[in-house]
Amino acid sequence: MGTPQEPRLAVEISGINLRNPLLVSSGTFGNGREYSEWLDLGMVGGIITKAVTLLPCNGNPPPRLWEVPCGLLNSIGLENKGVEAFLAEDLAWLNRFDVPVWVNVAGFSDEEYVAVAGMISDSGMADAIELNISCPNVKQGGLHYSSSPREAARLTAMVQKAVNLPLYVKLSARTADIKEMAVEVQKAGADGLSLINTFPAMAIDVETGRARLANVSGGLSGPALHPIAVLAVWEVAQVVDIPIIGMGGVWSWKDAAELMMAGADAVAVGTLNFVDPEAAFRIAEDLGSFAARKGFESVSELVGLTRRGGIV
Amino acid sequence: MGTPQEPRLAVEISGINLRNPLLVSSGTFGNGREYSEWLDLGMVGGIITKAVTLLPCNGNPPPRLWEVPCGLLNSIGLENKGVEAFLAEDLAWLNRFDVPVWVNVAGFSDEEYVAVAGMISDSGMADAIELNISCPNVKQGGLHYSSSPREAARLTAMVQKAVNLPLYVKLSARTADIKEMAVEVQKAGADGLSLINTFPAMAIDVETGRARLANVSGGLSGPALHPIAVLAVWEVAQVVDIPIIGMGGVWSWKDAAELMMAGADAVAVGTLNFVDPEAAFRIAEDLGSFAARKGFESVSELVGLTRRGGIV
Amino acid sequence: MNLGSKFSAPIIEKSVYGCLTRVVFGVDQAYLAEPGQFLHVLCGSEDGRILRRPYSLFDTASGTASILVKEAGPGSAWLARREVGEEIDCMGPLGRPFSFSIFDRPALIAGGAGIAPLIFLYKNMCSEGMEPSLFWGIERSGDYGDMPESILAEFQVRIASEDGRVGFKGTALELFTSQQPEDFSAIYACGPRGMLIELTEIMIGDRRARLQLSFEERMACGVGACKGCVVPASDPAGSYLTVCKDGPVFEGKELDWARLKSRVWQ
Amino acid sequence: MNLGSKFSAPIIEKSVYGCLTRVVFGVDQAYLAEPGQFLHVLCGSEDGRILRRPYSLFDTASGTASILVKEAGPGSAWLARREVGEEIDCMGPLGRPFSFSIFDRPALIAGGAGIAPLIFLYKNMCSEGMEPSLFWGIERSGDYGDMPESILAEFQVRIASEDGRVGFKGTALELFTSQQPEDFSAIYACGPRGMLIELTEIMIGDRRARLQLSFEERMACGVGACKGCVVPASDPAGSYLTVCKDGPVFEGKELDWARLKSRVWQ
Ligand SMILES: Cc1cc2nc3c(=O)[nH]c(=O)nc-3n(C[C@H](O)[C@H](O)[C@H](O)COP(=O)(O)OP(=O)(O)OC[C@H]3O[C@@H](n4cnc5c(N)ncnc54)[C@H](O)[C@@H]3O)c2cc1C
Ligand SMILES: Cc1cc2nc3c(=O)[nH]c(=O)nc-3n(C[C@H](O)[C@H](O)[C@H](O)COP(=O)(O)OP(=O)(O)OC[C@H]3O[C@@H](n4cnc5c(N)ncnc54)[C@H](O)[C@@H]3O)c2cc1C
Ligand SMILES: Cc1cc2nc3c(=O)[nH]c(=O)nc-3n(C[C@H](O)[C@H](O)[C@H](O)COP(=O)(O)O)c2cc1C
Ligand SMILES: Cc1cc2nc3c(=O)[nH]c(=O)nc-3n(C[C@H](O)[C@H](O)[C@H](O)COP(=O)(O)O)c2cc1C
Ligand code: FES
Ligand code: FES
Repeated sequence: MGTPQEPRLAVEISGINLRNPLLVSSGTFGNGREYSEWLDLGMVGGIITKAVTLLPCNGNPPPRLWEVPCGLLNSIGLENKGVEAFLAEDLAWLNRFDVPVWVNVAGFSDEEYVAVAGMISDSGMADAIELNISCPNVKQGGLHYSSSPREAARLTAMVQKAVNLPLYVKLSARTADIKEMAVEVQKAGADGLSLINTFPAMAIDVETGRARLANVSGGLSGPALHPIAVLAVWEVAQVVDIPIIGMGGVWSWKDAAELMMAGADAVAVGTLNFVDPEAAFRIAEDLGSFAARKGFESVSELVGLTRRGGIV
Repeated sequence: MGTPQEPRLAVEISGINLRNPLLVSSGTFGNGREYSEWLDLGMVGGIITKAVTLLPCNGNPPPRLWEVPCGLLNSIGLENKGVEAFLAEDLAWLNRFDVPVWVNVAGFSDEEYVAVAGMISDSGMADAIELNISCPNVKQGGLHYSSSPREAARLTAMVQKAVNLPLYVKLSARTADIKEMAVEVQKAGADGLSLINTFPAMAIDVETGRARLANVSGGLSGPALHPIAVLAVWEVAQVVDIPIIGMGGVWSWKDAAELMMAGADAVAVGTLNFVDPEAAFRIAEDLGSFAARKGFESVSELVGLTRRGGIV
Repeated sequence: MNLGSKFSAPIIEKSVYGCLTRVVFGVDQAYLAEPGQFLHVLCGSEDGRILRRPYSLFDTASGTASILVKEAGPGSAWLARREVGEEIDCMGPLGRPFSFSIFDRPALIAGGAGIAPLIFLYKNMCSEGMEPSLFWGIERSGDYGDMPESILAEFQVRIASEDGRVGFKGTALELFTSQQPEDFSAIYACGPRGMLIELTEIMIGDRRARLQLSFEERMACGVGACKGCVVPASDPAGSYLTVCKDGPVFEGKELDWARLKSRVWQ
Repeated sequence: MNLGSKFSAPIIEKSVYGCLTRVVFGVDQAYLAEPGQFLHVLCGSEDGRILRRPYSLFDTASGTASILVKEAGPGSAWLARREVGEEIDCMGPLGRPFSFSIFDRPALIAGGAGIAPLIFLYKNMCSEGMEPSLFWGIERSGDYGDMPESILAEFQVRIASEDGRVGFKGTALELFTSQQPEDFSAIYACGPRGMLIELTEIMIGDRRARLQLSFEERMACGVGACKGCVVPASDPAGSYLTVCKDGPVFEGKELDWARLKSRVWQ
């Protein structure tokens, strides 16, 4: 899929061809539909859909958003219509577009993850699965797995057996050692990693003394998270040999280039989509110009450049 | 120590009387000397000195600083003149001022931590010790302890035996479960907790492809960290009953009030000192006005207010 | 309903009415928007704000679109202080507008800055030959500069002020209920959440169906993608509707008023 | 040396010399500063910058203090665009200044924007009855507006331009070495790090003792508290000196030039 917009920008990860390395991250682009009025979905490198669960899920009560310095707290809490409706309405619709789709899968138990991932895989309509084991907004499921490499690996192995699509596991930087986590998840059969999810955080309205979010805590995204994401990618890229999709606070082509130089094979734009629906495409273009200016034949040459000593 | 500037602002933690709950955090106020030209040191609630190690330490090569959106990365790397010179030159000097002093202790091995903490305690010149087990800028010592509750607890217990001062342990939010960490450290004998240290992070200069810091990674501080700090305090305050000094991105009295409402007994100003040396004092004054406006007799009434349902 | 777009528009006119600043953007001649829709505006940031800010459209006319900005915080303060000539990054028009039938006898009830979409609606209704009644409640007479006077001159409007110095002494709702509310076959309202909730308490049962209320919630995307700006739907499963896409205008019966009341708005 | 303070000062004058903007602050009559010291300025932030920015003092005279700002990024761009009348939050004067003895025969070597502290120094030397020689290297003749001309008119200065269109064709250092450098008993320099390093390579052995160099490093506190802005000291233990407090002016022999050369400056 994905005819390259410029040969220099084309990348391939897990056998999937992207016209450019700029994806849109889960939960920040709806399921594509909301943004299809704003840009040609075929112009982004890939779409990672919003978390889908076995049953419809109402999500957390509002308020669900709070803006913090250079960041956003959200506690959406996996609101989605359940895997059946997702397949019939959203994924089928997305398939009209010439763009690779990662489906972000969440659950409240092992069995749910396995069931949903299996259904996605069987549908034949997705290019890859992204296992969301790091959502900070649900009591069970989310951070439970991502706080223990053993649990994360166990779930990865179970899901891997149920699918025949590339399986990406999405990690959180809220962990003692993200390297260990990544290594265990790779050993358990992950085909790729998504780094990083929002970071658990909180804000209080001092006038009332109450939490800003009805759910009390939420996930921090946006530029505030970016330097944490760069380090996560840098650390993990040294210990795994599966592809990494880097994300966290990408606000310009420089941020995307940083993640790639740190070791990401592709990059996902998240919160910025809310400000500029065309951001992923625009950043891809800018990244192409940068690569051209530096004399790179392919943006892939940026991947891991820092480890190789930088631009010489 | 510490005659209150306004009765409403006075707080007591671990038997130490602070004239206001606004301390200055370790590494962001030198050892007081650099700022003594800028404000009367007796005006801050307390001073936490820069990390001191057994032997003099040159720290990391420059560049050591990089500014990121709403934050600062630093990789100072424990530059200090060693405990002997610290005691003779800095701590003795600091003792002239009527202000409580926490001495931040770091080390590269168990023995070093114990030795330094013991010397500080024996000197009779400090009010408390802050055990820095979460410095992101040294290979050994720092994050090694803070990534494992067991290791953190073991070190805490060893140091506790060597000192007869209140022992605060400073934690990082880079851990799978900061609650577990806090509980273990309390069990091991900690008298208080400091939350949170800088968060490991990284930035790359995309023009050269090289890390912005010579040490490659550094610690993120500043407003970007604040919502992460609020959650850390909130989570920990629910599982321990020792005092908490909250810190991370305090930029105004509102940020300080947030940390206290989340459960911090006192608050430390860090990176902001670099921008405004009088910040801690100014924020204390503003916090006093806020408490007065809300009809609180003591700022202590803010502590844990969110848990108690907010302002009713 | 019009599809939104992202565009950069110059400010071509600015006027201040007390706490409200009318900002007029120069837009494409073909620009169309309906009352109740909003613009999602990127406000400059000196303090690390990153999100856009939603503003109801106040009017659109050949090549212009305007909003009324009330300073509520740093984003709106920034916007209110822009000068004529500056280019502003906008997305819109967004959201579901008010809908009306020319056979209705409509009451339009505005609280404070909630006047913006209702004047727009009022004008559209008038140009369809309808005779809407507009009730506007303000806090103190001086708060909106000479806007009350100029609106009074132009429209069929009744003003209520809490200090009683212009029009009726009381709130917009008190004024409305003093006016045989049952005479109106459709009611349109925009204002503080408390006012909207009170209104639904007056309009119970079937009468809720006649209500169209414009809601506010903190937004991120403004286009229905993030599910951040939700309000509780009246369906028994406890689901939510987005203010930005399913709203901002809702019919009274679409929402779960009991849950809405318990929402802690800060 | 003067103790710094934190103050808010109005801009009372502004002038532009090509890429440099001279910003003159109104300060206390008693305000004293020495050449080589700097002001640590809080620049407004639209992009989440939080730290101050250091600027060498260009001159101080009864009730004024001025700096020369070169746009290098968002902070300096913000500062250069302030208008007369705006209040700016400053800390300073900070840092160790140049020191000189009236018995010396000094050469002052400036690269580009490094001219600021050296003109200040030059004037102070002149008022002590000394006759310093000032060498200023610029890239292209037009880069600094009419500053070269006005300086030439006022001071004993030799200009080198890389395009050769004003003065000597070449760099400040080439110009300096063409002028019997051994005649000078003290050398003061400020400019790009490469220039300073080259200078120490010319001035080897004892002659390094005659060098006073003004350094730049990224700063946070500006007062020696954070240890962020260090340069390697020449002591064998491998320790560091802070640019903000131990410097920004260092004697050639205080620093470890081998380690300095390997520093990756971005
Ligand atoms: C559909 C819609 C239409 C709106 N139309 C108008 C309008 O025509 N004129 C006008 O002046 N304002 C309007 N608002 C409110 C406006 O968006 C907020 O006042 C603005 O976002 C505040 O941003 P700030 O940065 O100035 O303040 P902030 O510091 O972000 O917030 C200040 C206060 O404003 C309130 N607020 C912030 N964001 C929102 C939001 N999205 N919705 C409701 N309240 C909020 C909160 O109570 C907060 O405490 C509308 C909001 C919505 C959702
Ligand atoms: C002691 C001292 C004196 C200085 N005097 C002057 C002066 O008189 N006039 C003047 O125009 N500039 C001077 N500078 C440099 C000035 O501080 C930087 O250009 C400014 O901080 C850049 O900030 P920014 O936000 O515009 O750009 P940023 O985006 O922060 O940086 C842009 C570029 O400027 C450089 N830079 C940033 N900060 C520093 C720093 N602290 N030191 C050196 N280089 C830096 C880097 O190469 C960076 O890539 C001085 C610096 C120091 C340390
Ligand atoms: C409103 C919102 C909803 C999100 N929903 C999901 C989700 O459903 N599944 C998931 O894995 N990540 C989700 N994320 C995390 C993002 O995909 C991304 O990992 C994170 O926001 C960091 O990137 P950013 O800083 O560019 O936004 C969400 C983020 C936001 C802001
Ligand atoms: C330059 C710098 C040096 C620091 N040095 C130390 C240190 O020596 N020991 C320590 O425990 N924390 C150190 N810290 C961490 C701070 O004490 C504080 O925990 C952290 O910066 C978060 O607070 P802030 O966001 O208000 O700065 C340092 C922080 C900075 C920015
Ligand atoms: S603001 Fe994103 S769904 Fe409404
Ligand atoms: S900038 Fe802090 S020590 Fe120099």
